[in-house]
Amino acid sequence: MTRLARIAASAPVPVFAAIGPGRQAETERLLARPGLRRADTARDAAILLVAGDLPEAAAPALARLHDQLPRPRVTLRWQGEGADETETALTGAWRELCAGGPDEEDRLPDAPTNAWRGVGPHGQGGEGMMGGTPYGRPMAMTGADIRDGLQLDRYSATLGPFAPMLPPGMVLDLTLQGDVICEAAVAEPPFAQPAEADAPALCAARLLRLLGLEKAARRVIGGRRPGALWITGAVPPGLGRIGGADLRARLAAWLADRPVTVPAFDLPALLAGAEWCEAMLILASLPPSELIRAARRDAAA
Amino acid sequence: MTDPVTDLVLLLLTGFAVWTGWRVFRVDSMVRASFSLMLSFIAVGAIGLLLSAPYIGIATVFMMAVEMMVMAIFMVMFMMNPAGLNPMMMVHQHGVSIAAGLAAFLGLGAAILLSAPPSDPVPPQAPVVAQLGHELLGPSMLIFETAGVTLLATMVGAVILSSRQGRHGAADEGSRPPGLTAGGAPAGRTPGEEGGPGHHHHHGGHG
Amino acid sequence: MTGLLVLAVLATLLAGTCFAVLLDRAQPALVAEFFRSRVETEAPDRLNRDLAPAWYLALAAIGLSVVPFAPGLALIDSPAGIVIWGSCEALIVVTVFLHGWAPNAPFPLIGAYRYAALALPVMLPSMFVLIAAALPAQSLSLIAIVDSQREIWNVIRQPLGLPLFLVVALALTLRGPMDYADGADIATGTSAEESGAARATWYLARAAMLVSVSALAATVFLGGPLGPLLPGPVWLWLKTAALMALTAWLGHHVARPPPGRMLTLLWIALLPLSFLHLAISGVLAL
Amino acid sequence: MTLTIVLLGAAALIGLGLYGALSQQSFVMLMMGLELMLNGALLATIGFWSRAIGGMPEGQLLAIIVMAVMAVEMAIGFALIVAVYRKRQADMTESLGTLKH
Repeated sequence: MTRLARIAASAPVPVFAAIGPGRQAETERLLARPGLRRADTARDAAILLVAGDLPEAAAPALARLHDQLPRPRVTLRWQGEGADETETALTGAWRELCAGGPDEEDRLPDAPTNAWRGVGPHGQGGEGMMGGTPYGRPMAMTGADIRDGLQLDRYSATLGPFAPMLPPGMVLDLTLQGDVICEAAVAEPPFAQPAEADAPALCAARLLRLLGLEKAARRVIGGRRPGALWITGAVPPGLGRIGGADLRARLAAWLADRPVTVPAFDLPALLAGAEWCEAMLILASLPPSELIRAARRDAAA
Repeated sequence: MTDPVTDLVLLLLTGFAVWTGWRVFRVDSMVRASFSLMLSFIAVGAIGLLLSAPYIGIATVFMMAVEMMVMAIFMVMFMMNPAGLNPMMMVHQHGVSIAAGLAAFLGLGAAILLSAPPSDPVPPQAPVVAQLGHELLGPSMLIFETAGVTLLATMVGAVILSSRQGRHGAADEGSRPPGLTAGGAPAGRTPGEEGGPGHHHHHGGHG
Repeated sequence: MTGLLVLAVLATLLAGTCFAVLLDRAQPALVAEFFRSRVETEAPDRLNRDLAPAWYLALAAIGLSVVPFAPGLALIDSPAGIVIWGSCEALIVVTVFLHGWAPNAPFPLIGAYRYAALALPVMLPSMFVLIAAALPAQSLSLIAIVDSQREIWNVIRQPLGLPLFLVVALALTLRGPMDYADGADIATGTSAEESGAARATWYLARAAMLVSVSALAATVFLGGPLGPLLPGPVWLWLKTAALMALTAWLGHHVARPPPGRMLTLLWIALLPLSFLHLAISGVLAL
Repeated sequence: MTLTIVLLGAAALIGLGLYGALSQQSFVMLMMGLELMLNGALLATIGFWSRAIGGMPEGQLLAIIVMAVMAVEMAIGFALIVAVYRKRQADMTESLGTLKH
């Protein structure tokens, strides 16, 4: 083990978590430990932590996610063990990786998932340079703009179930103009989570991460003050208002360690028209239990 | 003032400016087009530096970096093929344009080569930036202020033109002037006669 | 002399970058990055993807080379030094946009767009603040600006200047409240598809940019190399290090509002504020 | 010699810009052509100022004015593009048969 490799091994372990049903709270608490680092993108992670038993439907997504981790990479499954053993396992795996330990091959062939199916003068699909679904991806087409009527291209994409900024298991069908969400539909509701996922500290930490306060999030999960400036002030007043309380109020309540309950709400309506960052804040500002209930209603409908 | 090294560097920079200017109309990616235009401007700015016009040269780089950034954003907004993933050639009256461009170049070139411009270089160590400042706020203040007012008018005009709120209603619904008589037909042409919103996406075929 | 200055600029950039990495406590993670491979995206703009970090670094170096290391002694001794820095700022926006554009993926592009939309309004206060600092010196040259602070530093003479410029510094180094290019809500935005050495280089370039922004702020507001006893360069390094620490602290401890809110703040609050600042400084400089 | 190089470069830029402005169908590309012509004008101005008129400050003033013209052209040009696109969803010169509604 070279000196550089030893330095690298001393770095906080970069983990990307694929969180399964019922494991959100534990995983979030685990990854808030000082020795570990929760990567915001799979590209930034070395270890894929699969927490709990994922449903069969999520297997292809998990394989894709696995291949998104840069090599060398390793997958760890976290079933029933305690957090401490898991942390030791993660650290050990990271040490091995840095020492040039075992690497994992791609699980999927590095090829488009869909056929090219191109028409038009250059085979990109559709009419002229517009439209078509090359490689099964719909080309951006202009559509009505919900803000000021400038009909620019709309980008449709399906996000989830392991997107780092979404609740675990949630799959959204999104239509974007720039970073504004024109339409949002729930394709898959989030995985069921125990009531512990609604713990104020965890909910506050999710929002703090989105506000760019990684360290504050760790502190809050550790039961300390966030120790950051302008937290509630950064949130636009009136954003994500459900019933009486808006996002700011919910965040303030969580920071004061008070649980939050929200009346029934219509998730797509809440997201439509929101700018991306605001939409993600709104999602994170809903207690998982309530969010899952609402998402299930939408997915069923 | 005509030391060969300066001339060589000048030659290279000028060539670079022209080449990047040519690339603008040759690359498929619109973003690359905008930024190769920016490179052309930067080369001109460097020439300015070389020709002892520091402020003008650097200001060119500054302004053009910002302008081309905006240009690139509009490119991605409006072009159907911003990434240049497909080859793209969207031109009309191509022959005429080439002829006109060549004619302009040859005409100007001939004028340059046939005429003998006076040779009166900037004296070295001349405080050109200070001179410019005194000129702007001295004899030419009126011109300078006029430019400033023009820019202000431009800002106002740009906002008015690009905002949705037209004079007689939302622009994209075709703002209609009121009737000449009370409750009469709107003045002016009725929308949709020609070039109305039937023209969705001419992009087809411009490949 | 020029060779010495080139050496000084490069050494400062190198040492400062290491200091910035220490400030972020990122050194082991950075080393680890270099052990990791790069993942290709589909149909990327390879040229720009590979060049973006290099341009960022180059701009940091150019920006630093207009800073005088001792009174009357700068590598690029231009009568329009501040405008050179301004062009660097403008080109940084282009570089970050290209970094997000190149991978041909949605999140990086959103990050690039956001950054362009946020950074252009940040450019205006930056220019006003720097011009305000140039007024008492009656020159755009940073050397003259340093000399103009012999009696009293600009940070006291123009109290609004440094706070406003710190916002600019956060935006130019993609940190904390102004990190709209690489935010967590878009999976680290323009870097979302980067891994391994490419990701590490991008981070290093940001660290280097922190050095030259802080050095410029130290020159324009804290008198740069001016100071008793110690030689000029040492004073410059001390002030730069202090400002780096301050910027890094702000980056780690101030929340980042959604882009819409920040845009409103920039246009409604910061821009008029910098106008006011410029007007007051102009009157005082008369 | 120096001046000749610069002026020939300027002429080439103006020719290129004219070609672009006449040939491009997309508004944005068309504006790039215009910018390129102005670029040539700027280059020629700098060249003349530096080598032919002994650095009279008016020369630099003219360069500044050229830049202001560029800014105005960009701003108004893009505003017009947005206005047209609003009404016609058109970013092609061909789509404009009329300037009325």
